[in-house]
Amino acid sequence: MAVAEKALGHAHGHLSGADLAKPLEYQDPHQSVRILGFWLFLATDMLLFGCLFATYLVLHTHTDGGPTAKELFDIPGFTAETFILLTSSFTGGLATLAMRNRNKKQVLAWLAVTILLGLSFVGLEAQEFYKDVLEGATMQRSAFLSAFFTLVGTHGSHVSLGIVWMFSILLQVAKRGLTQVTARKIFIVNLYWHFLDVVWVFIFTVVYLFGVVL
Amino acid sequence: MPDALRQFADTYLMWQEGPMIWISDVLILLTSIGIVATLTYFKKWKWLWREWLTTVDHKKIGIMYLIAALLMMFRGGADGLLMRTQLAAPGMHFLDAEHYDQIFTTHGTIMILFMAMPFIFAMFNIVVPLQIGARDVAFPYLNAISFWLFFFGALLFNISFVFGGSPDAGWFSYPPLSELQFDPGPGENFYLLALQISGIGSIATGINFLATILKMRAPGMTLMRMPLFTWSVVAACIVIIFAFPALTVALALLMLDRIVGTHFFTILHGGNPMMYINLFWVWGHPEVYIVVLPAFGIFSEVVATFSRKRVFGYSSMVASLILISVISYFVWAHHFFTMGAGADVNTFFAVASMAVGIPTGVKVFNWLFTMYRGRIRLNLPMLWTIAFVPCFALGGATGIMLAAAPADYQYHNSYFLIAHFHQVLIGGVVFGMLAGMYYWWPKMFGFKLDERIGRWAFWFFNIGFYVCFMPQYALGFMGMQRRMYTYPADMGWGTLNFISTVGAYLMGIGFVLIVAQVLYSIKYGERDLTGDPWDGRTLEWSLPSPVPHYNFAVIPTVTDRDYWWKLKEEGRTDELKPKPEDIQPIHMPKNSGRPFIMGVLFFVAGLGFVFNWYVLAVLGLLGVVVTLLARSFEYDDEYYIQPEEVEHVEAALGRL
Amino acid sequence: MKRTQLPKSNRVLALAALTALLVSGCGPEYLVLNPAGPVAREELHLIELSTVLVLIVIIPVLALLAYIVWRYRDKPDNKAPYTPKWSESKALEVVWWGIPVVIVAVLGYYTGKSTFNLTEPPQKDVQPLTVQVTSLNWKWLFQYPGQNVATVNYVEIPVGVPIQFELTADAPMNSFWVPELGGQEYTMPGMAMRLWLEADKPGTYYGSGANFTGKGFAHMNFTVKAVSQDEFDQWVKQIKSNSPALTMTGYEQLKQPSVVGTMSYSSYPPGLFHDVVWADGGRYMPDMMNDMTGMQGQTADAAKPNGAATDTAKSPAGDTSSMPGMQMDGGQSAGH
Amino acid sequence: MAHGHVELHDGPAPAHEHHGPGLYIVGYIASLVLTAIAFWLALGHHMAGGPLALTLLILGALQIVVQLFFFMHVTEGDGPPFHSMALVLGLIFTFAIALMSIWIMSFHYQVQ
Repeated sequence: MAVAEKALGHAHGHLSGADLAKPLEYQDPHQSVRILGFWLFLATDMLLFGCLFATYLVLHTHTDGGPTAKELFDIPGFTAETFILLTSSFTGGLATLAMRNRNKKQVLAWLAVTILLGLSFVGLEAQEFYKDVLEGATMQRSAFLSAFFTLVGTHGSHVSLGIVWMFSILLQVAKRGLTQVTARKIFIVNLYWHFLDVVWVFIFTVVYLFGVVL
Repeated sequence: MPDALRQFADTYLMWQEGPMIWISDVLILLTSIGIVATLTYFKKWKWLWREWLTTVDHKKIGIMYLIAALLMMFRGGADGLLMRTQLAAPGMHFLDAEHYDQIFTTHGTIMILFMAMPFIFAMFNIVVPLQIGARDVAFPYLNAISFWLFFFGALLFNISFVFGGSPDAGWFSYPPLSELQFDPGPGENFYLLALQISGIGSIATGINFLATILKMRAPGMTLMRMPLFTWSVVAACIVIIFAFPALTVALALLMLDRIVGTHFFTILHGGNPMMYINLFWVWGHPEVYIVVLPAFGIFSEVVATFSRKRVFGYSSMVASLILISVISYFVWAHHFFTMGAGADVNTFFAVASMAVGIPTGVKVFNWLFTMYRGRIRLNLPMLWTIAFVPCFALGGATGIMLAAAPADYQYHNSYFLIAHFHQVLIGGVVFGMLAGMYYWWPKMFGFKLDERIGRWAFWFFNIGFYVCFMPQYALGFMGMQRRMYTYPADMGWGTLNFISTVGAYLMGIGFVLIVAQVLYSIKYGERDLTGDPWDGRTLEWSLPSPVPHYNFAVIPTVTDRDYWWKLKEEGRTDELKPKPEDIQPIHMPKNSGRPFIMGVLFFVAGLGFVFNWYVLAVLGLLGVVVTLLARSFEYDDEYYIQPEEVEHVEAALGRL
Repeated sequence: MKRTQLPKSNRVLALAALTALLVSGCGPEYLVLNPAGPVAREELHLIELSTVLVLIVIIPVLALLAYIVWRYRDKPDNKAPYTPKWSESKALEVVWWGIPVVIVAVLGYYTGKSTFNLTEPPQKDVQPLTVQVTSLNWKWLFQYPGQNVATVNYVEIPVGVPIQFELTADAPMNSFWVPELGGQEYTMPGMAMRLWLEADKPGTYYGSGANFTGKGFAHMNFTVKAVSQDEFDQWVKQIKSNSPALTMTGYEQLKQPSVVGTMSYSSYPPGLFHDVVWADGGRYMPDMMNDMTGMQGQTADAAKPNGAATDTAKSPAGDTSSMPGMQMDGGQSAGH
Repeated sequence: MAHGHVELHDGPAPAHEHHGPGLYIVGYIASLVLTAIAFWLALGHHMAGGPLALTLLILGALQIVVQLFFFMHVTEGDGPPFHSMALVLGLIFTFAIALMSIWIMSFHYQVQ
């Protein structure tokens, strides 16, 4: 449901004008209502992941004689993924900071770094999945694997979508500079990115660490 | 070639199913040709595209939702009548088991997802911005996307009837029955994809209206000055936002099972069907409140207006709305008390379910005391509201009875349950939406619906309701379980079933009369020139009927609850008429064809997944991504209505 | 209508009588209202209690509604008071927040009590009988582990003996419901659910599958015949002597979707019920399987292939819910 | 003009302050440290199963706090903090659904 933030166009001429004391993305009330809308979307997305987590927790022992979490998970792999994503959340934050400091060059640079980190995260994850599949651990093998691939894959596809989206915003900033509109977009895409980082924290905790240890 | 054609007809058009399908195919073809021909003959294509398909105006989107809801009520009602006909006597051969199974599945799905949901969204759209003094919703473009996702989801669901086959595993589609192993046809895929697509639209609507109400109220309209309908929308949106993701997940996982071959809910390889049931009702129970809360809001508006009195216990009303929306999350397991969860689980969910009855009961008393010492006018909206009270009270009472878990072991899956939820959903939602439709009809179209035909419809529908559903409580006690397409003669169920069928037909007549009433009133209905035909209390009645495109020429500053009523009382209504010097350029969103196109693309992708035509599915999804990106790069999407134009419109309405 | 002219007290009486009629059962065809056993009776008590409690609210609401609409209708000559601004009354609101809270508390208390009660056998001092129920498309298979006989679409039970039904499905989930004996419980693949029922008078009771399972669903009825202990023993003996055995092949055939009449079997493959549950997901429910078989540590290992865990299964003597034949190889032998 | 707000100036605000990356660096270090602790506890077998799971979940919750306050600027906003309310409610429901699903699906059926 990545359409929420795309919703432009509104009709509320009565909202009061710019408030320059606020951060750039909040100055125009037409933009700040979108930020609220996006927070609401994040709440729904959180519930979505909550349901996937619940499913995973219910099914994680249902291995049907196939590979178990212990056998499957590769500690260096998910450790690397974790630190890459944490770092990308930080660089995304720096892009927001640069936006607030009206530094277009830095915004572009940090967005680019974040995108690259995101790409390497997705690359590592794809590699991990590919390796699993080669070992016969496919989605179709057992309920545990269905739930594992769906939960982690949903996060991965969120990240992939985020990369495409962030890239489109990078182009827009490059073309139009820092305006109240692009500032709002930078802020929102980073909210999304930080949110995905939080989801990953729970994935590495509940799926990987629990899986390897418990 | 004829061979290929025949195979196509057999596989997708279900040609072997017999005359019922043939007739339907032909009728649908003729209707489609008729619509196309009419539009072409009157040269209305451009009008249709410009005024409706590309609109982002909340009022027009609301009207489209309303039309869709009424059409779906017709389809769902026809399904209901077919079922009741089959059950009129033991051992009937009107429908066979397969058809009956499909029909009760589509009846339930359509009534909940494609009738009740668009009906409440119609009311959201038509009323909320006007009530809070806004010019549109927070995200008009997203609003159009929501509508078209709903529309094409509904279309996808409905074409399954003549193309590929209808779903037949019940409206909640429990696995493993709905898994490939037991249900290989495309029907279940239709169900999953259609609900998924329209569900995305529903989440977006929830976000949209919550943001609208939180952020776009007119100056001075504090939260505790909001009309109760708006409050009920807040409560409903909270539930939508937090409940729909569970449906998304349940449907997605079942879809993965059916299309990709995973094992979430299969019998073998570690799947657990009970998890689907759990997830489905995490959404399913709050869904009931999603559709009934707005009805509560409508009743609150109608009761106050037609009793000419302030609503009683406003703060209690608000508190109970919010309480209901929160408690409704913690009751879902009462749909499967008999699934073997521990006694602790059952007790918790039983008590929580009963607890929802408390704020609901409070609302009933507050409505009664709003009428108390008022002056009650029995116009159509009020008639439906008054009819709602006993109906819903009984439905709520049987709901409390069902919540007692051990007793539920006897009611579950029986006709007692059927009678109960029809009573709350028809008595609550349908009565509420009809009351709302009659109430705001003049605001939408500028004329009232005819009272005389409306009363006939009211009595047919109401009496029909009791005749239809009261016997079903008794049938439940007789041990008749739901979803049997036929029943033996020796159980003594025949008489009551026959009575119930008669009632269903009476309700059918009621519906036909409503349609007749609309058609009659378009020509002869009383025109509303004042904009305030019912002597209303809230802001929307300060506007002319129908409302101009931009809603408010000048945004009012609200100082009171029931602000419009207060102004009328103090003779200050002129304050809300625009003065030329106050009129500023009005900032409005441009129309866009992209939401419609996005709906089409989702439809294409859905169809691709239904029949495992993956090229089509991927193309559809790519199209969706491209339209989203195109949207992201769009900056020039708004325009200004200049003051001269506003003055011109207002002058023509006699308001300057 | 003459009826509405009755004095008020008479109307109340009439209403009470009507309620009593509804609650106490109108005729024998009202199965739920004519319980034939302690479980159904306890559930009926709860139904009666909840009916009375909700009536405490419903009756005043209906009466108030009628009175208010009549009294305050908008007529030019209506002299009833009109207070358009009166909209608050703390006292009144406390009343209608308070009363439902009390009602819910009372009903909630009894609901909880019954819920916990019904997880225990209706009588503790009588040795219970176990019947294992498997819902198939579209028929019911009953196995008597104590007697080693099986039936299809009918079940005989002794009167006055608590029956522990163990429920599962080897097909889409259904629901096992005998209204006169007690409420239903789902039969679900991969689970062995328990339901206590007891008949305290002889008779033939209607039983049905209450949860939709597809085309043949409407024909999934069965009968429960409650007879005296002697007659029951007689019946078992008779089946043992003149019915065929259910073999594994026979079970596979029975599993195929079809609607059939009643059948009896003199024996069935040992461990059939357990193996069906185990294979359909029961291995992931260690608690449930442990209870059922008394096995420890076997079922916890979810990775075991089908049936392997039954190799070393122990069946403690005297545990009526255990299945004779568990010691044998996992259901591969085809009866006698 | 990008958005049609003639009255608004999108360029650098006249008197905006320059913010340093201090908070972000603190947040980043905090998230790294929390993660490192989680990995160390889990992979080093320093705790038993139950307490370990609980500790890891608490560390996860702290990570939410870090992201929200250091990166997502949850305290800022326009008008009343509706987004925080939505977030809190959402968190409650998320955990309620996940935990109660597990509770229900554990099927501790108590028939004797």
